[in-house]
Amino acid sequence: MSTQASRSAARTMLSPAVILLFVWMIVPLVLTLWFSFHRYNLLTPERYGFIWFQNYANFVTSPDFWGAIVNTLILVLGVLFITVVGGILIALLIDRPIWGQGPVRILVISPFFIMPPVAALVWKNMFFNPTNGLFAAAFHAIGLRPYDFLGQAPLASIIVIVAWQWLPFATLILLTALQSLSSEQLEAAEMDGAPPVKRFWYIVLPHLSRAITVVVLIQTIFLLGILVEILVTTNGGPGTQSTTLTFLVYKEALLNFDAGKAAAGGVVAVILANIVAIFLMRAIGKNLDA
Amino acid sequence: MGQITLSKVAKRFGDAEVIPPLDLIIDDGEFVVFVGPSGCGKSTLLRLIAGLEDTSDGRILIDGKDATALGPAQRGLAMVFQSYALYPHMSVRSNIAFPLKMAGLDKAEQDRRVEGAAKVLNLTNYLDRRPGQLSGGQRQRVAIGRAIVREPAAFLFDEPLSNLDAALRVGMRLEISELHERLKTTMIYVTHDQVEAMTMADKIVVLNAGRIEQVGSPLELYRTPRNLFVAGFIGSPKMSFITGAEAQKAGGATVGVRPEHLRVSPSEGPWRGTVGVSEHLGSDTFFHVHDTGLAPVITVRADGEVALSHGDTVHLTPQADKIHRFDQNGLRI
Amino acid sequence: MGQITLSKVAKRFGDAEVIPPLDLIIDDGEFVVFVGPSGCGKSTLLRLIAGLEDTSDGRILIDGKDATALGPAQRGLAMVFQSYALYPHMSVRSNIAFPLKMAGLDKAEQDRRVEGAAKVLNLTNYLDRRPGQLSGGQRQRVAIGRAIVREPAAFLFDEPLSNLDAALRVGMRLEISELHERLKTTMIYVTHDQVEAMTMADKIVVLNAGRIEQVGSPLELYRTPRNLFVAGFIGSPKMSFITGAEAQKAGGATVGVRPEHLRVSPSEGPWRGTVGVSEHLGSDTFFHVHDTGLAPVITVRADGEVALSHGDTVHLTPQADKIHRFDQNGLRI
Amino acid sequence: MARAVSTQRKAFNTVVAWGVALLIAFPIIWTVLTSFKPEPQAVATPPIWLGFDWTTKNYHDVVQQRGYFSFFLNSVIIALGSTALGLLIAIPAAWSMAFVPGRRTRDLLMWMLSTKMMPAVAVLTPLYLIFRTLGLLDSRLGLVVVLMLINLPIIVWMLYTYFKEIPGEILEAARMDGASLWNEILYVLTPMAIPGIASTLILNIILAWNEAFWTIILTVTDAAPLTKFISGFSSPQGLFYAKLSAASTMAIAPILIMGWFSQKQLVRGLTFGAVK
Amino acid sequence: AQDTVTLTIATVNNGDMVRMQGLTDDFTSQHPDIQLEWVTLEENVLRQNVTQDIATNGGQYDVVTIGTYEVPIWGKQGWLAPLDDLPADYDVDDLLPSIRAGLSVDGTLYAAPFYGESSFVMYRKDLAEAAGVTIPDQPTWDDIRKAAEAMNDPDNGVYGICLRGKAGWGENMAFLTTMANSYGARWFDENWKPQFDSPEWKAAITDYLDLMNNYGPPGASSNGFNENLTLFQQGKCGMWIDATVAGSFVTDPNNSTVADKVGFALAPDAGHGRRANWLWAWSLAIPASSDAIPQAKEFIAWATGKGYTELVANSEGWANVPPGTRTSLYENQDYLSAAPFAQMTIDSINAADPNSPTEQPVPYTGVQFVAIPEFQGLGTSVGQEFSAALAGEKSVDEALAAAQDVATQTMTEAGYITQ
Ligand SMILES: Nc1ncnc2c1ncn2[C@@H]1O[C@H](COP(=O)(O)OP(=O)(O)OP(=O)(O)O)[C@@H](O)[C@H]1O
Ligand SMILES: Nc1ncnc2c1ncn2[C@@H]1O[C@H](COP(=O)(O)OP(=O)(O)OP(=O)(O)O)[C@@H](O)[C@H]1O
Ligand SMILES: [Mg+2]
Ligand SMILES: [Mg+2]
Repeated sequence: MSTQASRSAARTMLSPAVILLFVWMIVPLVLTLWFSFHRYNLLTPERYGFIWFQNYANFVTSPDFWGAIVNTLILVLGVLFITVVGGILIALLIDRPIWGQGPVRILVISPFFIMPPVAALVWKNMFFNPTNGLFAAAFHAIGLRPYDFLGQAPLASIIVIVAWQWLPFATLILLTALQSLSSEQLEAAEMDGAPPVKRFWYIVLPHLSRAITVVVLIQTIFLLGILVEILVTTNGGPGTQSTTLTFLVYKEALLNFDAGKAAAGGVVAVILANIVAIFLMRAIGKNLDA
Repeated sequence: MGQITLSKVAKRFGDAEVIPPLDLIIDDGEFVVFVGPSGCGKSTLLRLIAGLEDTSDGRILIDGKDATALGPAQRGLAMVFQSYALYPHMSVRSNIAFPLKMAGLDKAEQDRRVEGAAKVLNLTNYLDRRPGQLSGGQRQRVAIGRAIVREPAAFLFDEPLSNLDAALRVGMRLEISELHERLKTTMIYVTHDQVEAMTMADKIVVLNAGRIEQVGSPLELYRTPRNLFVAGFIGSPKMSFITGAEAQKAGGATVGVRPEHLRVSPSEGPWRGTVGVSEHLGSDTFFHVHDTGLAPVITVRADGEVALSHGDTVHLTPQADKIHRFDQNGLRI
Repeated sequence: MGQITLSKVAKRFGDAEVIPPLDLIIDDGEFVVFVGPSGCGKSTLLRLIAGLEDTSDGRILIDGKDATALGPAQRGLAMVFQSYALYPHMSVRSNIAFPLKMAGLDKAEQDRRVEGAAKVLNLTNYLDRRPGQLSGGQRQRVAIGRAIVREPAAFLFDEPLSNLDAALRVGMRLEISELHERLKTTMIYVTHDQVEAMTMADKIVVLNAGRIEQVGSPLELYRTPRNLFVAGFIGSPKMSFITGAEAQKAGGATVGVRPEHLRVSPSEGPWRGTVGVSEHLGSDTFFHVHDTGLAPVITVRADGEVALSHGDTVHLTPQADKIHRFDQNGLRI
Repeated sequence: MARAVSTQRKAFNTVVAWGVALLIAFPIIWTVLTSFKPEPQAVATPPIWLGFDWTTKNYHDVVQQRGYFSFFLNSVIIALGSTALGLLIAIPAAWSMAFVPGRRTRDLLMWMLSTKMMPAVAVLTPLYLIFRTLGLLDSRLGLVVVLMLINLPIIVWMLYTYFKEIPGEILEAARMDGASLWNEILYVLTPMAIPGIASTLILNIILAWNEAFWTIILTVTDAAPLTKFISGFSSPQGLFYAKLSAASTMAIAPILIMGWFSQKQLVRGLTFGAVK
Repeated sequence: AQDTVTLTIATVNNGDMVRMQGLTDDFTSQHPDIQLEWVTLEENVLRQNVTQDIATNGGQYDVVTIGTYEVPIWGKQGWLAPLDDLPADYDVDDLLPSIRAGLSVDGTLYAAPFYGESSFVMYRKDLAEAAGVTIPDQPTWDDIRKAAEAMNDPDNGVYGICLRGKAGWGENMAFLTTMANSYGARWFDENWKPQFDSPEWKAAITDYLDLMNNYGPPGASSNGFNENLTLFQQGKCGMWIDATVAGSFVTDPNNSTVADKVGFALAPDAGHGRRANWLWAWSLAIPASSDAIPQAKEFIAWATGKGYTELVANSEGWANVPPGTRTSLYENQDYLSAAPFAQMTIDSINAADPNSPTEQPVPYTGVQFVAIPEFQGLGTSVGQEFSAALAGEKSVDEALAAAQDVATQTMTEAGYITQ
């Protein structure tokens, strides 16, 4: 379908999206770069001035920086792990013939519709809260001392909340992928003498690899930006145990109102995000083309 | 060994009886083709034998032992699927070796058998490719390879050629026949294409709506079809059926004549009509004759050199000894 | 009217020259079939004519007027796609009426033409169905209906039957031929199936790797193939090729004999071999003869009644006047 | 050709699946239950499952304190507006990428996606300044544009993968039939892609409805959606579980109900090319 | 008649502010040309939104609710409209002097206090009695410790003491700074050198952790004002040291299960001349960028005037009037008798001195905060360290050392410390 006419039509039709996204990307980016070289604290505008890489140096050498990177990675990988593994298991489960497939599916995807602040508030207050939360009640019921989830295992708790929100997404994508697996392939493996576990390992899992990459790619993009959940539940603490890179930037931007340092942090975050992205896109590119 | 006996085997999906109780014996080493129109239950029957579906009734014996309750892997059969069902993420080598790996054979033995099968099937140069990088015919061969290495008691094929193009189909058909000649293993082959059935089978089982219409060798079916269904199904182009007075005269409610048993002449013969489309194959020519008053269209095979054009009037003479007569119930007289 | 002239038409995709410059004239009312192996550029050529691809070089004239720069809609051609390309969300009626709607015809005229086409194609009862509710053959007819209503200068068909099963394919092939008889409109038909080409075409264009190997009527190609490629491509089963001393004797570097031009006998004849697979079609039997020392396999057509089995020794006699001789370059002598 | 499964197996699977499903949805169910409890019972230990004094007082209180309708209306307008605008821009773009692919198509797609990787907080101040200059602060239009841009890459990708599954031959047929580009998209592509477009639409509404950074930062009152509504409830003084639950329920109910009703459509197109 | 003007008012989502929204008919009936639009947000979100807007001159708000921390900083920046020409019947001189001082820059008032607060001890009289301890009106930290130990009964869901643990300059650091003040510690010396390496800080934090680890509720590291309030209202705390406004909540029978069992005492001391109480006022101010300054002033005069106090008293009862802003309120017998905590509140407020929060000299103003722009971030970072110590992730020494580091880095970057 490539005549001159259709190609130029395509260019015309593509351009609004490309131009808009380009502007959306480049204008804030340039401004951010500009600010990142300036001392620019909203609260002390009189001290505005050009300071070369000072903001970057301050941001990167801050004692929380490396911890934040590690926390970011743990958060992203933790959520990915739970959602992918959980998603596969749930997809396998609801792919089978059961009564009430519709309602079950509705229940399973429900968390996807919940706005992040609500999810975080509900989990924090009604589940994790060590005195009034349901988990505390459950611990009580079996005679244990309540566990202070957000205090003792802040990052893990946040991972649980975020994973809960993203589990439906992973499940749905994996489920559609699972349903696209030809039953003949499974039957062939059965004829070939593969028992269920081996069929899963040798046939189903490889078939899902593409869907898994898609889940990983999309979720990573969203997960790198997780902020509200941290803000509502732990505020990055205790200490800096649940401080991620995004949260660190947030602290500069909305606690210190240091627009310059926040910009520098943002640029650092973008660079790191893009390293992750290139990594991912290499992988997914391979998988998407196949 | 690979003698398979079906005794009163039936299959129901919910309330729908797809296969009414049916008996069939497949001898060791035979090439049996199940043929019939789409939806008649061929695949279902094959899958019952494979163990991929549970029988609703009856018993399946393999080499005399009751296999009705065995799982697909325990029956010692191998199956080649219509879609090939290759594992797309494995190399050809791993695909073929997969059943051996599952059986726990050691690596050296696996390699030996894979190499052997690859040689037989001309796949040696493709062992390291993925199925996605192969042509249709090559994929088909890989699927067969995967079946061969298991050295099964019988091979089951479910329309293995229907995804290939015409030329390849002919080639692969030959290859499978040759394979059968070489291995002498029982093969059960499902197709809806009567040409495939005729050319490949030792024994054809014609199915219609789950019932067996006739079992026999290709030539038996060709020469003495038991009823109208088989008569119409076997032979290409189709037999033409004549009803009415002319049929009564010949001694049946319906009379069938195959295109190759009609002589065409511009001037003489009992039946008269006009030529419609003519198909020149070089070797032969098929004329479609209309307006005979006997049947909507009568197909005639003539020599490749006969030249008649659209609208010409022709006369047809059936070979008297090659006429098939059927009674009101469609049964052969 | 529908005379189409290609003059020095070429197509490159990037650096790959898929169609080297090529000349071709298609006369008004002709049924032209492009045939050739997969990937040889048949579809590309058809799409160049349709205007769905730009030519890299050369000019396309339709009824003498230069159409090279016209868009697909302006050329007055109609196309039937391999996948039918029906609009799944529209009823059959809307599908057929779509080109008329695009042309801005009034509702009454649209209905009149749709009804007409539906009558011709036996679709009247299905006009309110969606394509998804139709069988393969019916869908194919809708696609043709959509083409007919436009009253185009020529029809373009791209492998329109390859998604149908064997029996239907034969039926639809006849319908298209009958349609051509009735409409007498130019038709260009792409297929890789030489049987279709032979049975339908007034004129066959054999393509190979983008080049035209030969143009001619089916019987011309059957009787006097210009080179080895055409000889091997036309005719089913394939011609057998013999090289070496025996070929020299017959007067060529390679000699080809069609299966139907060999006589088989258990005892006498110049060529000797053993029977491999034999295919019984009832009407005919094809033997694959091995070990002749002349060619890997020689295919022979015999009467349906001849009975020879695997391993039998046979003698073959070619009909001397039906032998095809080719020189070292593969050209007909 | 799915194999028939024995009834016992099916029963077992059903029980397990329902168990898991209820577990996953439990936080939502619990929130809704809690919203009907009187405050003291909301924090009672051990928790009261159903035998509490059902009341709608919390809803009355919440609405009285904060209002609801204008937040709801803004959420609707912003979600629908950004989705409509996004589709309007994304459909042609996805058409181009799917049917007239170039060598760089995939790179382009990945680039689009990468624009989502900039942490929002980092561009907060620049964007705030831009919005101030353009007078878009606290305006629905501003939010519609921002959310549209945020989600555009996802929309384009979803539509692209969906369009790619539509055989190009059908569009070519339309072209042969004399359809202009506009007619081709209007009469053929769009109706055929309805499932994909519906799915994209739903996903985008969900994402826009739930976006909780820009909607809070860039609005004050006129354009404030439900995310802003909920951010006033995160910790009022005293016992607040029941009121928080009521407010939460009110914030999520519309989208949850929409999601349930359009579940099939959402699921149908939500593949991002994960299935080949 | 002139066009109607719409005032956009940003408020915190606490009870008094919400109540005010319910009473605005009174204002709008007096001012038919002014419409009010409310933005009610959680404290942190409010602060972020408002600061972002004011600092970038966004002009979204006409009246903002800010605290004693922001007013001096923003007033100095010129971001706030001075409240110098308030009507005579407003009676500026009636404002409590320490509060007024905290809201003025160089003698000019930049915000009007809506309510003021200090902090004090709330305790369960019934539990104390049952445990056989008494809490004096002017307790020492030692008294508190003993009482906590006596009342602690975790098996029955009662914890000896609830204190803030959630990280944040306005959360745990508000409390910890006052506690440190009472131990004689300070944030910075006169040269802005951080003082977390001092023995006073160590003593304060050690005692804090000791109290919380032994007698505090589980998960205290995420408890802030609201969490503790909930706990106390449910009867799960023996004592709670927090804002004086909480007095009216814990004694409100509608929400509190222990309303009639609460006793009050001044914040504790450790013999260093300062009690551990803070000074805070949620106040209404007008951003300089507002385009409706005169109308905003009218609103502020209404909302923080004497009339409003009476309005609330008439409609909701005296116990619910906003406390801590006016001398006259504490001379009103109706109020004093309706609010058992009133005297303790005014005493606490009067005991706080923003200019001299601790016994050693300091270069800053602010009792529980340091009134410099960098404090929000710094206070939160330090708060996180102590929160981590409370959660058991760090030892006292580690937390203090980390606090010292981050404070030194911040102050150096900001140019307070010059090498
Ligand atoms: N799992 C099933 N549940 C219900 N009905 C089924 C099932 N599988 C097959 N059938 C029905 O059984 C009948 C036979 O199906 P089967 O697939 O065996 O036909 P077939 O002869 O293989 O046809 P084809 O040539 O099209 O492959 C059909 O009517 C089909 O609809
Ligand atoms: N858009 C394209 N870009 C690059 N190469 C192409 C393109 N379309 C076709 N080709 C190449 O051009 C050659 C001819 O393709 P074409 O589709 O015309 O073959 P065909 O004869 O129709 O084959 P088939 O019988 O399989 O349909 C092939 O080698 C193909 O790979
Ligand atoms: Mg079948
Ligand atoms: Mg083609």
